Amino acid sequence: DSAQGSGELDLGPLGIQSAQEEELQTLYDAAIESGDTEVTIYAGHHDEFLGIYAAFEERFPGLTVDPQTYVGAELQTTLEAERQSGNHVVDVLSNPNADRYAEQGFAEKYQPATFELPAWIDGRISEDQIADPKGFYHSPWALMFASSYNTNLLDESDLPGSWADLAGEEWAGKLTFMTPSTPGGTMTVSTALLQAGAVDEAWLRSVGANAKIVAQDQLALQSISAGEFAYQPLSATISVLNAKEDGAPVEVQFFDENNVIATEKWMLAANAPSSDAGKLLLNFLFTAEAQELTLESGNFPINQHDSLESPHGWPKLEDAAFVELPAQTVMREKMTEYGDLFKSITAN
Amino acid sequence: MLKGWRAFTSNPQWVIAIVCFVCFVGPAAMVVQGAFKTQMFGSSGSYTAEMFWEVLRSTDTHSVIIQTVLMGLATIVLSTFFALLFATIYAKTNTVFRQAIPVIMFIVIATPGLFFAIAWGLLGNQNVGLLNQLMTGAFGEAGRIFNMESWWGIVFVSSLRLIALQFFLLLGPFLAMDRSLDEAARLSGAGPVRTFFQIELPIMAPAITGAMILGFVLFLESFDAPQILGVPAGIFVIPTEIYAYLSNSTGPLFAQASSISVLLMVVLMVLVFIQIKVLGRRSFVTIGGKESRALRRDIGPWRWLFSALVLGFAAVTIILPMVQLIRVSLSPFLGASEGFSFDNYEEVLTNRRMVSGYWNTMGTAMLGALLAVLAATAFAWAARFKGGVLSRFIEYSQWLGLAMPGLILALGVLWLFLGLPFLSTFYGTPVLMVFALFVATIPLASRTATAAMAQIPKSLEEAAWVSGASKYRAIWDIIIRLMLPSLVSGWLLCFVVISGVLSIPLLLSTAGADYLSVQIYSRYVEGKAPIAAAAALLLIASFLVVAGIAYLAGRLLALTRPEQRSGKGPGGGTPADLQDPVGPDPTTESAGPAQQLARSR
Amino acid sequence: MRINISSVSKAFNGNQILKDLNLSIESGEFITLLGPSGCGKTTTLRCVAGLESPDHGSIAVDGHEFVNAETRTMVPPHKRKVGMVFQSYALWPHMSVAANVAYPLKRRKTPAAELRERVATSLEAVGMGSHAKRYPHELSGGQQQRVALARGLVSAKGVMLFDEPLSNLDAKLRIAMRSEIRRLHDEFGNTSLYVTHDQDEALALSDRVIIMRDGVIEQVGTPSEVQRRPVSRFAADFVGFENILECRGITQESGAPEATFEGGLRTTSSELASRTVPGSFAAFRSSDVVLGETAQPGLAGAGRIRDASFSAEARTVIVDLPGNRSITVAVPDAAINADSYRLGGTSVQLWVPSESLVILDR
Amino acid sequence: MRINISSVSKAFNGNQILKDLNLSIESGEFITLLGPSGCGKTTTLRCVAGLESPDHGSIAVDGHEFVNAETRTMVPPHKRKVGMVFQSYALWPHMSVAANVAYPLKRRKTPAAELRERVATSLEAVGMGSHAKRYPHELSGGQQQRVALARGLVSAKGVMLFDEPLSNLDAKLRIAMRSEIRRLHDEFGNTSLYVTHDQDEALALSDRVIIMRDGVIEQVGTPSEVQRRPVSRFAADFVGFENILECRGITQESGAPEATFEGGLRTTSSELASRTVPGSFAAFRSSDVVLGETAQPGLAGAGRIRDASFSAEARTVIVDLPGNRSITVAVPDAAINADSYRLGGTSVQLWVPSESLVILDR
Ligand SMILES: Nc1ncnc2c1ncn2[C@@H]1O[C@H](COP(=O)(O)OP(=O)(O)OP(=O)(O)O)[C@@H](O)[C@H]1O
Ligand SMILES: Nc1ncnc2c1ncn2[C@@H]1O[C@H](COP(=O)(O)OP(=O)(O)OP(=O)(O)O)[C@@H](O)[C@H]1O
Ligand SMILES: [Mg+2]
Ligand SMILES: [Mg+2]
Repeated sequence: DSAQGSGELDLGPLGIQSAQEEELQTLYDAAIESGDTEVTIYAGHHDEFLGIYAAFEERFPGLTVDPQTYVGAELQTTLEAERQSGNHVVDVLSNPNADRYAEQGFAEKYQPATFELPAWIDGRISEDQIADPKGFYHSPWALMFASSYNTNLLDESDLPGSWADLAGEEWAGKLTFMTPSTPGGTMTVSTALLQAGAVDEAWLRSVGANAKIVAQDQLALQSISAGEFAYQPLSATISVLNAKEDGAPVEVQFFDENNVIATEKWMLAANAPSSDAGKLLLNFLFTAEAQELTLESGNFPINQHDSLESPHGWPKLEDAAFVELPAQTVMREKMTEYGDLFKSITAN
Repeated sequence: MLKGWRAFTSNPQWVIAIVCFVCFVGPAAMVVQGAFKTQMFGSSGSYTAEMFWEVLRSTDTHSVIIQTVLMGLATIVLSTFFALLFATIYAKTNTVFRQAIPVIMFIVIATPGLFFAIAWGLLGNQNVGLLNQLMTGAFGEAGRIFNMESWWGIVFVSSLRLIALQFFLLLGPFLAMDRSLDEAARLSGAGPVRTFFQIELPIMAPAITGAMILGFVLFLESFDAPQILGVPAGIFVIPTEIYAYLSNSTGPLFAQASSISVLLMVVLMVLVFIQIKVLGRRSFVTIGGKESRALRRDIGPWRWLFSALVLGFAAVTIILPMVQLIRVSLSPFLGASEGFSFDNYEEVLTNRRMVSGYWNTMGTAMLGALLAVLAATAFAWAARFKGGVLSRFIEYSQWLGLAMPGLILALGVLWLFLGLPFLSTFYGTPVLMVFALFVATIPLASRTATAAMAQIPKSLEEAAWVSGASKYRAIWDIIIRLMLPSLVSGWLLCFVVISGVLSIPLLLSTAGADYLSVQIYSRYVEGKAPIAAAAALLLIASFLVVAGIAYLAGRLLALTRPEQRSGKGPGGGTPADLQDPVGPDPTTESAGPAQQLARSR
Repeated sequence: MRINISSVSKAFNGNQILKDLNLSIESGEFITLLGPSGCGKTTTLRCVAGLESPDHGSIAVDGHEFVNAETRTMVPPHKRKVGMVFQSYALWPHMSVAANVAYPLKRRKTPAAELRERVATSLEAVGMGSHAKRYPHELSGGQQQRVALARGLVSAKGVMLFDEPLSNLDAKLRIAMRSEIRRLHDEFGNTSLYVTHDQDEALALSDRVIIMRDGVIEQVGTPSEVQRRPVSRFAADFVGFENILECRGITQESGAPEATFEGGLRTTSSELASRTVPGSFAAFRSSDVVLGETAQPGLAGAGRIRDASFSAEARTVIVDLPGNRSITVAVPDAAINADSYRLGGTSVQLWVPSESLVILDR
Repeated sequence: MRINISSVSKAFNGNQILKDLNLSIESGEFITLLGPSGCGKTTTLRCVAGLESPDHGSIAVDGHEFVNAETRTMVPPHKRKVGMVFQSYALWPHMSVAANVAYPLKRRKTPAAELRERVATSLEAVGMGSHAKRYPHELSGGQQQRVALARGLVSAKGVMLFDEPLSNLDAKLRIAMRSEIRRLHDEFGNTSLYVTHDQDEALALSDRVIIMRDGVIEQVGTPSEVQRRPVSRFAADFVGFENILECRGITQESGAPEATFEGGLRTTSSELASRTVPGSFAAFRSSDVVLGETAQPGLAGAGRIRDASFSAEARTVIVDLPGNRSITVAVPDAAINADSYRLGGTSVQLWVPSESLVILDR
């Protein structure tokens, strides 16, 4: 169906400049020309991006997206195997540790024409969390970790005012969260808070003692939804929103300060078979159309279009209060450093 | 030279041994190499024992190993006990509900481990668990005694699935035993219980020890129950340790994970070695082959106890977790207590990737299981074709696949294929995944095939040879026919297990080919547990359909037999009637849901 | 121990195998079951051992009811203290020869020292002493059978059942084993029930012999009774009376009664004729036929030698009688007289002495 | 088909079972292997069938090498066209009786109509025609054996191997089966190798008999040769020479040479004495001993009757000789003379005619 694809595209809703439009048109034509029209994306989760993929497919007729779920060891192995066998499949990679994969030569330098580095991040987000100094990855948005609670068990007035409150005795037996000893939201948030000095080790231990620590965030969310526990600190926002949408009595809570964010880094894979289509997708992620969908799913565009507003009533990222996001290498270093601490909290 | 070549071609063991070498030693060797290599792929990187020693010396590893071994032993003792008990009840008694046992076991195996663990986590939850609610209802707060998130909880849940698996592995030998062996013991003055322990069990020693080793190693790698139930209790075991190494925040530590795998291999080899020593040069064929009829005994009042046991087991393993799972599948979100609907099922059935994943899974599992069972038969046959080193090698190299947890095995296979130039072209084709699934399921298929073959006296095969049947013809006409019930059940087991395998397809499935277990798993991690549960239930339902078809086929086959031997004499109904008419092939009548279902009463 | 089998019936798949079997065995008796293949001998032993339960009837030992189909009583096999040697050996493949034999002793709580000794002596007795450490699959057929025998013998305690325990042994060994079996029987005062196909064995061993036929008892008697005085054509045929002729009529022509048999044979004594009625049978062994004329009491007739079946080794001659009948005659010494009978067609006179004849009603 | 077994050796677990066995069998011959349990008969058959491969030596049929341990040639069993009846029956439990018998025919591509017919006739021949649809486990021991026999017989094609095929059958059936076996052997012109423990069977069936002992051939000969002229003490003992006495010396006292044997027996003919040397043996059957005095050529002696072993049924008397030896004597007719020998201690004269004596060198 590539024949149907070529022709003039309607790029108006993207809210980009004509030079960028031209660039996108060129990429599109090249993609259709080459016949490599399927963009294979390896990411840890695709759930909240499905809307964006659909919009992309509609905006660029003839191109399709094939989302594959790969993280950690599986991602590493698959990439290695593809490289060694010369049988390349992946076009676009998304991973919090994009720098590490880029370092190993799995990515190709590419800066989307639609990308622009905002000025406000200075001092709040390490620049390399948004744009790779080496030119491999770029982040179209960030996700903000929130807490969640059961609306039947807690009123808004009962909610903790800050992270510190959770260490209090009144929360004993009411908390649940996923173990911070394996990679996941909890590990990221705890590390960010600890390294920024927003909380300390003692706090973490008290919170750990107050809580039932489970193996997966889904299990924690399940307890909250079912009303077994009242409050889940340190969770990923998206899942909570999903559950809420499905009718679960849960709600998201951000604190007034010291929230934690993480950026979503996207890059073009080395030797991508559908290189042009992949580039086009990367460009698309930074457009107004994609940002709107991002807001809807609960994430925060880094460079939010002025015309857009969060349907959840949440502020723009630049106006939100979050602890400084250091370079990913720093985060990793700290995660390793706190590893034993995390494990000891889980094991008690 | 020519002579050597002749000996080579006239002994099929050589070919089989080479196949075994490639399939089992190959990936294992790669994993061993991986434990000592700094770079996971490619020719770069150097060899060092540093990571291996790091793992070996880590006090963490030590405590985890002790923990795991204790837990594994407890699990295996529990599961073997119950597997034997149920196999005995099924094969040897006239307990009323015995026909239900294989069905229960089948469903237990068919339930994905993840959901089994979750369901049990919920059932035995200290606060909201159904079991504890029932208990508090009956005994007040003091009745809140169940806690699945505990040492014994993990042992309990882990053993449930192993019971089912071991049941099928033990059933064949149980049914096949020549009853005169039993009778001779009874006449020597041994009561039924003593006969069971001193004659029947020891004769089945290969099957039992095999099933125990298999169970132990499966426990060492089963990840779901220890992870989901163990983390809240702060219990860490080897499988979770491997997982931790692989999901390390600074990138997967393949060498460390491989090192643990190497340790596992060592443990397995030691176990297998002990098994060889224990079995010695005894034979376990029910020799003579002059007479063999399975004996089903009247156990008097015991059968009410046993019936209760069967019902209890059904409640524990199927009804309770299934209720939980069905509940989840009908929920709008995980943990819901209202708003139930069939939306999730609709979602599954209309989702393109789910549906294509389903068909892919079915196709792969059917073919893979067939391949595994046929190969296992060939291996078992070749191993007994002639004693000696080759035969030992064939027999024991198959265990290697078991020593590697799924992900590590997949890695080993990848390393193997990528390491050999002419094999690397297969990357990206289904070949790799089928190969890995094959290696992973062979130990299971092998247990069934070997146990079944052990019951067939060699003389039956020899009689076919001198009747003019070639070696291969005799395999088909005699061995395969006699093993058929076991093979069908082995196939079903492998089919179900392959359908549920996650780690291998996760890593090796080719792009564009969706795999249901992967789909289910990603739904789960994306927070759509109810949809995942619905998909899992649909999968179980289709297993039951497949088993049902096998059952019907078995019935039809039985009907087309020239003669029905279930007729009773005029004296039917007297105690004599206990001797249940068994199939036409009592020497090897054997395991298998289909076969069991097919035996009507 | 007295065994009482009364009205036992047993069917497999609707085929009646044992039909209202009645048998009582005195304590200390050695009884042999003889009968053609498939007549139910093994089944009878299995009913006594408790391995098969009868559809009807009961079995009692020393007044203690082992099984009663009517009251549904059933003593399990291991409580019956019955020893058995299986037709199919049933050796335990996972135990060494010594362990196989030791097992029944262990179950009967024999002290270790005595156990070792008895295992050793019984293996020695069956000539398997040097193979004690082997496993069953490493033995030849006859060796397996001897181990099975040794195991059966040590478990002797009251009732012993033997199911063709010597069938795979050579003549010498069989004779040696026979006396061992009988010795142990006497030593322990057992009651033994023995199945064999070897009539010599039956005669050498037993106090009484039972001839079975299709699940019923045809004859019970001492070995020599059974051997010399069969009660029916079946029994006679089975114990080796080659010739059985039907009585066709009684005539009084020459004053004294004279019975005529098939093939034209006639009685030469009125005593014999008086014991005969038309429709009864005269049975005699081929070795008891005398070729030649005589006036002594017995049966006399004439026929023509059929040479075909006279082979170098065999000493039997078939004589065609009138009326399409023939009888078998054992020529006393083949080496000496053979030649004269070698040619077919020779007419001969023959007679059977009265004391070698058995007159049968059925 | 001519079978040539040359220097075949075979060991199990280091035990030498066959020791340099040499045997050649003419086409169409019927050979029986006799020998004590465990002497290697089954192993020999298995080597011919290709189920066991010899460690050394070779086996050729019609000049075609079946197996040669030296050149490592080995024709697989199914290409040897050998029929075999197994000692352990080896019936296929998943096939009905008819299917068991039909299988070898199918493998040999017999047309369907012929197959049906041959299955039916061969089952009929073994008396199992009415059980064709049963499964092996529904048969008695003897019935199973007959099915095994029928299956072996239909697969006859050149070479037939029988491993105690009649051991579980009764006398009558055994005799009937014998002639069936021999008939088929002759009809198809097979070469047959037959293992049995029944010497009558061996004599009735075979053209030549082979006596084996511990993996070597002790004697080969026609049935009557083997029966009457054993070549060694072992063979004599095995075929039933109860009495074997060693020669102690030759004296010339009375002019003619005279040989003295254990127990004080002496030759009464110089011809006999001349055939004897010290250390050789005289063997004779108990039935050939005559009680009483004589002057005829042979062995003569005196002894004292030991009564203990004289039982009602048996016709044998044990006579104690000087020098702690004893011999067995069969009393011609127990019924008549029995009483006179009933009491132990009676002194008797005895002699053995020359023609009943066998002088053995080893
Ligand atoms: N698999 C084996 N392992 C070890 N020894 C064996 C094996 N098979 C046979 N033997 C030994 O070899 C010898 C000869 O065995 P074979 O079966 O040939 O005897 P046989 O002459 O047929 O005896 P029988 O008349 O008792 O059947 C026996 O002593 C037996 O113990
Ligand atoms: N399980 C069974 N099912 C059907 N028929 C059976 C079964 N067992 C035995 N029979 C039949 O019962 C009859 C008697 O069998 P049994 O074993 O008692 O014979 P037997 O007298 O011991 O004969 P043999 O001398 O051949 O061993 C046989 O005709 C046999 O076919
Ligand atoms: Mg029998
Ligand atoms: Mg043998």
